[in-house]
Amino acid sequence: MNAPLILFYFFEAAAAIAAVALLFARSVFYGALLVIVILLALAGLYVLAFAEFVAVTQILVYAGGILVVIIFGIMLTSRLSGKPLVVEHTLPVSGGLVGLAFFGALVYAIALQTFPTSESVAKTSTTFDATQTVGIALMSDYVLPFETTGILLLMALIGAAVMASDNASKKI
Amino acid sequence: MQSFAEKLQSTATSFGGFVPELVLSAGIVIIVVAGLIARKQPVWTALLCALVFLASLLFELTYWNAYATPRGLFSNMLRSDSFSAYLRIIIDISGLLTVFMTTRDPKPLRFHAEYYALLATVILGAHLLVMSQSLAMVFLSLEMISLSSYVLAGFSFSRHGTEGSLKYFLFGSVSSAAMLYGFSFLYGLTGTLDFSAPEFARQLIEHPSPLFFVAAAFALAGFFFKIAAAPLHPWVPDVYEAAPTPVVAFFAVVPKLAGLGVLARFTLVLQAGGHAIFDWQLVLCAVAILSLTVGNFSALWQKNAKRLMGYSSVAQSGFLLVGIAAFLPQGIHYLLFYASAYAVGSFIVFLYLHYFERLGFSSLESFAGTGRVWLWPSVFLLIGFISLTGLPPTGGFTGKLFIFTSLWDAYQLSGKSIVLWLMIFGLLNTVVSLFYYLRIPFFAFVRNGKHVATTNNLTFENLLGLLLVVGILFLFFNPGLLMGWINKINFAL
Amino acid sequence: MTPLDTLQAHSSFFVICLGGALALPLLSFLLCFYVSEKYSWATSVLAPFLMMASTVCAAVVLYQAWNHPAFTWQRVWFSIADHTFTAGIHVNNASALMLFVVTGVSFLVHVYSIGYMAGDTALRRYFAMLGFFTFSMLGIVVSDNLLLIFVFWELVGFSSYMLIGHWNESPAAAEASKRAFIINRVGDAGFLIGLMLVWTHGHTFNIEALRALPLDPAWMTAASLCIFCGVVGKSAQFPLFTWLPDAMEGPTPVSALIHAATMVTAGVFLLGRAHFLFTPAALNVVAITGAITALLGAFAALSQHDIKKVLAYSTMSQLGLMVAAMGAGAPEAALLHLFTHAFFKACLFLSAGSIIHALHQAQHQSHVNFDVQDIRLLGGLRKKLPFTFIMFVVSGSALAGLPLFSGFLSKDAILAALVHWSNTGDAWHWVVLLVVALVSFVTVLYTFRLVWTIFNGEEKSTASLVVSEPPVVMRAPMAVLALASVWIWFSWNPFSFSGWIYNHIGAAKDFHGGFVSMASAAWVLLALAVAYASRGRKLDSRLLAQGFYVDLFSRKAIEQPTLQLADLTHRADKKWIDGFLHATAYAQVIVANLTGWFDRAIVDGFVDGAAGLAKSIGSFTRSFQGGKIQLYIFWAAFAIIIFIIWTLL
Amino acid sequence: MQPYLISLLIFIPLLAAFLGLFLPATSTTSFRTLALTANVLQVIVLVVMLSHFHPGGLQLVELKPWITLNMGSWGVLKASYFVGVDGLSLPLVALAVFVLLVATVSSWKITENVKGYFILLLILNGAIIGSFTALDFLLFYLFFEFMLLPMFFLIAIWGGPRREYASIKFFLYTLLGSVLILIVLIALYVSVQEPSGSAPLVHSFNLLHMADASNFIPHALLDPHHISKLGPLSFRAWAFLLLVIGFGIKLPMVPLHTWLPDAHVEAPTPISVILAALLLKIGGYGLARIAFPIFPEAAIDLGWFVGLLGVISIIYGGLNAMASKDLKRLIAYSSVSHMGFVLLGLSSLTAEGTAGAVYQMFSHGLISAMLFLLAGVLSDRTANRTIAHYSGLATKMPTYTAFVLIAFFASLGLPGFSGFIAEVMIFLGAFKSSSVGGPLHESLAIIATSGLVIGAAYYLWTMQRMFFGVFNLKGQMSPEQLPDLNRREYIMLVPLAVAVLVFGIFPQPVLSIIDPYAQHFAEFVLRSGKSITP
Amino acid sequence: MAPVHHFLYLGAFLFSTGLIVIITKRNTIMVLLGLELMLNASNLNLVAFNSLHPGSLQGQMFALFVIVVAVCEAAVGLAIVLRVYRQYRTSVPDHVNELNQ
Repeated sequence: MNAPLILFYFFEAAAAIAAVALLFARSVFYGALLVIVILLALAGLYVLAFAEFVAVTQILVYAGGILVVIIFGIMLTSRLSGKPLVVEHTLPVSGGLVGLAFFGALVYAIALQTFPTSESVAKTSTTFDATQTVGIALMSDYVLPFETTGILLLMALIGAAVMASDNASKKI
Repeated sequence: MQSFAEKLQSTATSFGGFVPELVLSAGIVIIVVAGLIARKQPVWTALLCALVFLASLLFELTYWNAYATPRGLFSNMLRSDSFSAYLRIIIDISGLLTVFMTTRDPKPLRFHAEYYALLATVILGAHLLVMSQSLAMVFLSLEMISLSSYVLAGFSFSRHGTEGSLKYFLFGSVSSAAMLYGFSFLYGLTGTLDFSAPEFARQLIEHPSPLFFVAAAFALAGFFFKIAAAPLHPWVPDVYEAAPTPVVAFFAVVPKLAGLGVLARFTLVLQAGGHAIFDWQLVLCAVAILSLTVGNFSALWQKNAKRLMGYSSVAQSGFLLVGIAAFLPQGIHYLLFYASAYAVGSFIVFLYLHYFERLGFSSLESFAGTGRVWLWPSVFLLIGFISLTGLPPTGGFTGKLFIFTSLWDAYQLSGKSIVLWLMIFGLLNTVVSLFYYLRIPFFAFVRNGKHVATTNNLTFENLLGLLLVVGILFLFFNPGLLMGWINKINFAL
Repeated sequence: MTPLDTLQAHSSFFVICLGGALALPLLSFLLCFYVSEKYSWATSVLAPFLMMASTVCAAVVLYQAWNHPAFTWQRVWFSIADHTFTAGIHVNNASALMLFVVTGVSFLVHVYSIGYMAGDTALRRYFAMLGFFTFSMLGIVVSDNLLLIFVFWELVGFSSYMLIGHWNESPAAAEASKRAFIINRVGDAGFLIGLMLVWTHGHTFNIEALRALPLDPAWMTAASLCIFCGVVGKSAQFPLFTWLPDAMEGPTPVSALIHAATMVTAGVFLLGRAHFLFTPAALNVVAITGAITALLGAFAALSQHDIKKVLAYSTMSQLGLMVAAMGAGAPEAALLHLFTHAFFKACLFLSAGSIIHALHQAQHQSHVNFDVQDIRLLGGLRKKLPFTFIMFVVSGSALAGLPLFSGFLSKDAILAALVHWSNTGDAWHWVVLLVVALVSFVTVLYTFRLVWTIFNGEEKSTASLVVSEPPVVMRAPMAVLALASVWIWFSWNPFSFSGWIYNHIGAAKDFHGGFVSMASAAWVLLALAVAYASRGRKLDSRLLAQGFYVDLFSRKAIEQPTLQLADLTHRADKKWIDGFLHATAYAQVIVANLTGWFDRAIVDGFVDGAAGLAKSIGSFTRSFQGGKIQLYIFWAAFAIIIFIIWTLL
Repeated sequence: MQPYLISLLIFIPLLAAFLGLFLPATSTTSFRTLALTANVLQVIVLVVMLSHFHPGGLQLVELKPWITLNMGSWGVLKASYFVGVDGLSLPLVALAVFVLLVATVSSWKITENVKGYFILLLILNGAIIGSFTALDFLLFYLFFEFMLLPMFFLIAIWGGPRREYASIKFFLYTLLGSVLILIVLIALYVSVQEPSGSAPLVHSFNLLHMADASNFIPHALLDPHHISKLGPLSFRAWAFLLLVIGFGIKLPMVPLHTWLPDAHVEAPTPISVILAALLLKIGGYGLARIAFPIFPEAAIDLGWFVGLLGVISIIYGGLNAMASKDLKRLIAYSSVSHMGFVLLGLSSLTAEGTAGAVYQMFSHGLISAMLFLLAGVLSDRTANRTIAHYSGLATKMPTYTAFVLIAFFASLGLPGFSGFIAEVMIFLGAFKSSSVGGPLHESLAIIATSGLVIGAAYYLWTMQRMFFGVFNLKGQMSPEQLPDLNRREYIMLVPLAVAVLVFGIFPQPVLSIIDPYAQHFAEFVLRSGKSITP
Repeated sequence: MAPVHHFLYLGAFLFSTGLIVIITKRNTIMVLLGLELMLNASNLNLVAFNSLHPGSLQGQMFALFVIVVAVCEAAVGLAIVLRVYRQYRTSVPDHVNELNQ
């Protein structure tokens, strides 16, 4: 068993354990932290899957951006109670059963499956300069999604601003 | 592998077939900027937005002949063809109508620039969605529609609006996450994101597997969410009830048609000319039957006009799915016809629901006696409902006749009993649907109410309504004109 | 022979008279309705006058048609495909004679009605319907095809409905008229089936054409029995006779008309007309039915207390005799009895009417009220109403079949025919003969009883009344009819029935009647003696008084169940068929709720039942109302996973 | 002029309705005049039409292209404006014009929202004439559906106390029926091609083409030469059954009839008249025009079933009428009973039966119009139609009673009235059916005769209860409320009574129009039905 | 490198966990977290599959876009949650339930 493989299982185990913990977490704050753990573990896995650029984006944008925003949201929505927010569960049995059913069905389907590979895996090397390729792709093949994402971001921010605007709070 | 320069070159040429979308994109930015300048003049932003849609529409029409030969844009991310062009035209017109309806609201519209920009974004997303043939673009444009819609749904800024927004958001993002998950597997199974690519279909046919089915089912779930088909419909009534009426009218047409366009393409790939191992026809028929049942039967007992229209929208998705489920070339043409008739009928209804809502009528009972006072609006509303039901002499009937024709053809070809059941069931559902569609006219004309009002029939609204009504009647009496146009559409991958 | 030829064979005068005889009653019907309310008295002049003209025409027709080839005339009524439905006239000896009798009796009844109905508020309707009644009957008499006969057959029913119910303010009259029509309709339905059979197998309704067709006995039996159903209804045969006694609720002249010339005789006439259709098997049924009817009628007449009901049952009994004679294959005898009966029965009714009229007038003057038709209350009227008494005795003698009266002749003919029949056929034919003999015996008994009770003895309720004979317009018709009740008009020889009528109304068989005549005369005299001997006895049998409970039976066993059935279907309509609709409406609610499961959260408690039912009950009602977004998602996910698992498996 | 006669007949009322939109709502008389003018014009056109018509096949045909859609490989979809009259439709068109005129006169009583009322009435008028003349299935269906909404609102707005329930019930039932018809319509035109046979394939809605077995596309599901089965029956038999149910609802046929009593009881008088006299006929017309000729072999196979339903309708309707406590309801059930005769006559597949059925539709149109007008006379005066609340009306309203008497006796099939001719021919046809290869057993005709007795029973019983006996009223009515017929009512009733009588005594003029059709119908269905049997 | 299946199992696990979290947690922010889990499951798949096709970058690029979309969703979602909180004073989704009353 080589080092990448050990790392791989480490990250997998970390993500899985954190996810299980999230299921039983009763505090939103802990939940957020657990999600950060998962995201970081996934970033590690991305590196192992030769997607360094994605991994970096994952850490910067997700762990750095989204989660901060979420924690900010937690603060805002729990400011009244002052004490740590305790989350109740609704539909625990049925929700769990459905989730398990999904998991079972997916595992069953995945296990039966072999995936096509376009070229031999061995040919790839860790020195493959993903970042540059990504940059070129974004400017050529993926210019449309790239621009679309731009508009999407713009409108999402504007929309978020509209939704969150304070003077809109009327009680009807 | 192409060189970078060649890629840039092909990208540049792609912009040629992309003018309406460019106009829309530019329009979004301009509206946002204009909103910053003209904070207090909602009319100007509305006019600007209308101009953008009109420009987009005009460009679509001018390029109509160019769309006749399909071609891929942006490295086959998009596909420019007359099928999508037709849907884009309906979408643009719907956008125009929505802008108009919004301006009729007497209450000052807060965040008007943002509102119109969001409308334009949804229109742009819908444009992109109907053209997409890459899973990535599908996801992005779908998100573009969704995210803007979540905000639009909350634009009444009331508690209810917020609630609708939240429900829409939660339900929508979960469905799109599921869809994305399905996409990821599809990518893994076929090695490509371009679902029109030959290897995509080849992998489907040569290596069918349970995982493939699961993945496709997840992907379809996202589409079904977008067109409000059962079982991914529960958000619909809440959102329809909570959102401002122009927005609801918009939701009832634009995202639905956009989703329908991509669904038609996607399921055609899945079906793979009948070579697929899974019977997607069965799936579509089952979903159609379920949507019809759920939509129609739940609508029967609604008390709120908009909520009722929400369920009706679910049922209409069932009818639209019928057009796809036939899996016949002319089925797509018929579908487009029905979609057009649906769009017109739906806008007539919402135009006047909005009209009456402004007068203070929103629950069904409150409509009592309105037909006596507001005769023309009520009559137009009635005609809209008749068209949605699918009775002559409206385009709705012709559309229904057409899609069920293709279904019967499909049955003759395949002999699958589910197709026959869908046909019988769908037509019988017409009876059920009439029951609730007629409830508002029933209250309006039959019940007595105490309304004292002088009415002005010569409003622009009524002229527009008249235009739409004439249109829907024209679709019945001379369907050849539109159908001749639709028939020129070549729908293939 | 083409229709044109037959036309030429008869003079145009004949045709005009025939047309007049037929059309004048119809004209009377139309004109009477046109007379304005103010001049309604004019109808009582107009109608009898038109009837008289009609009678004269009929007399001419009779004179000219007698012993000539039958007059026929046909027009296409309507046609369908290659079949034509014709309307035509066929006048032979029998129908010409019948024509005369009907118009004549009708004329006399008209005249009588002038007096009897004077002062009635609906005089116009009365005379109009009398005219129409006569016209319908004439239609039956002269029609040349079964369909047309059926048409007039029904019209006779209609006019009798109108006339029996003339005094429709009286509930009993309304009831009686309704029952008469409906019971007739039962028979008519059978008649119609017969028509269908005839049409399907013969493709024509024309009687002469049918006569010429080669016919299959099986369907002929069926067809003739079905047609006989019509006769049973119209001629008040067992078991459809109950309407006849009830029909006495109508004005007495109408009863006279119904019993003498129209309506009930129509059946017998039809039997004679379509006699060739009847196979021996069918004839047996006819004979037995006739005998039963005759017996029932005669015995029922014995214990009636109402003058008119006695007469009604007696008519029924006489009709039974005619039908039995028909069944015995002697249509001539039956027809002869039909004619004789027409006169004496009309006379009897008019006489009864005269009594009723006179007593009513008297009652009116002295303000006393009792049922003038109840013979138990009458007695000793001979002195007060001598003319009526004579009339009654004459016509009663004819009814009883005393020698020298017409009734004796015709009854003789029937007996002779039956004797002949029972000699030639099966053994049981004797039974019919015996029954008929018994009937003629009983006839004497009840006739004697009637006359005796009314006219002899002490006056009872009438003692204090000042009774006067009816006016001359009423007496004259009675006199004419009484005159027509003696033998001389029918046969020169008072003891031989084979006179001019008998020998020419059909292919008469000459029976050796001498012995039968003697025996019959003796039998009748014996009966008279018995009647005198038992004159004081009363026969109080509820069975007989109620007409053998046939009426009760039909009410209990047919009418009530039908009404109950109607009620049942009506409730079924509301409950089951409509209920089904409502059930589907409920089903819609259920389906809506089921689909509501999807949207709402009914199952909140259900799914989490394991976690704690108690906890979720509280949220149950609330969850009913509105959507919880997580439940939405749950259900969508649930639907998808179920679908996926179902497909994967 | 001649080629446009039918169009004139259809479009005069529609045009009038359009004009009516622009008249001020306050002027009551202007709408009456408008409607009456339209009706009178229609009568004139009808007279011209009758003078141009010669007994025989299809005449006064107008055939204009309407929809032609080239659907590429699938073929061409073609619907046309195709109208014409023959022996089946002409009597019904004439009846419609006549009854609509009477109904318009009878509408004088309407005072509320006159504008809406007359416009709807005129639309209904055009749609009814259109349904009776259309020879293109799509066109027929258009008119068929077009009658629905005006009728619905006419009942629902101007009706009696339970009008909402009744109108919705009427609507749901009829719509259900029309959906069933729509299913067959779709299946049919997909399976039928125009006889030219050249490419491209032309899918036609032409009813005449559909009735020709050789026009079916080979191996289509409804192709008579390759009968495909679905369950126990062939597709064609299913289609036939769907049509029978669809039109049977309209007819109405037991057990699909329960909308009728409610609709009648609640509808205003003129609407009841139109409903009974005309709308029901469209059911029978549809069967004769569409169901039987297009699926002849199914008609032979399943004719016994249709006939049986007819007999059940006759008896069941009669029994229900007997138990009805409301005069209008009684008349409504009697309609059920009488329309059962139409089913019996049509399914006999004989010339007599068919002619009788058409004649029955014609005559029942007149008689039921009269009956409902008479019931309307009472409702107008006292708004009370409960039979038990009246007695002895004959003394108070003698003229009215006379008309009721005529109508009742006409309805119960007394000779001399038009109903008799129809019923006799139906009986003859039904009885004869089996002997010429038709589907009905003799026993059906025999059982059906009991309908005659039942009919007499309920009418005469009603007569006895309401009109005879001592004059007496119950239920808060005063004798002053009950004057005898007024002039307007008289004017409406007399022509109907005369017509019923005239067509009862001289049926030949109408029968000579019907006759060629009836012969052709019976012969055609039997022959082509037998030739199709695999 | 580990077999691609192991990535997928983890992805499936994350997806199911996310779904359970979304359904069961009575807090809107927790629901958002569950949503992020589901999106990440897809990303993991995309990246893993991309490793099977080293010549192309489709999966990775898609994953990048997904991350951006996730940002947008989070932003809009949080804005909505804030608004809900302001108007309803709760972050329990079940309590936001006034429609169809």
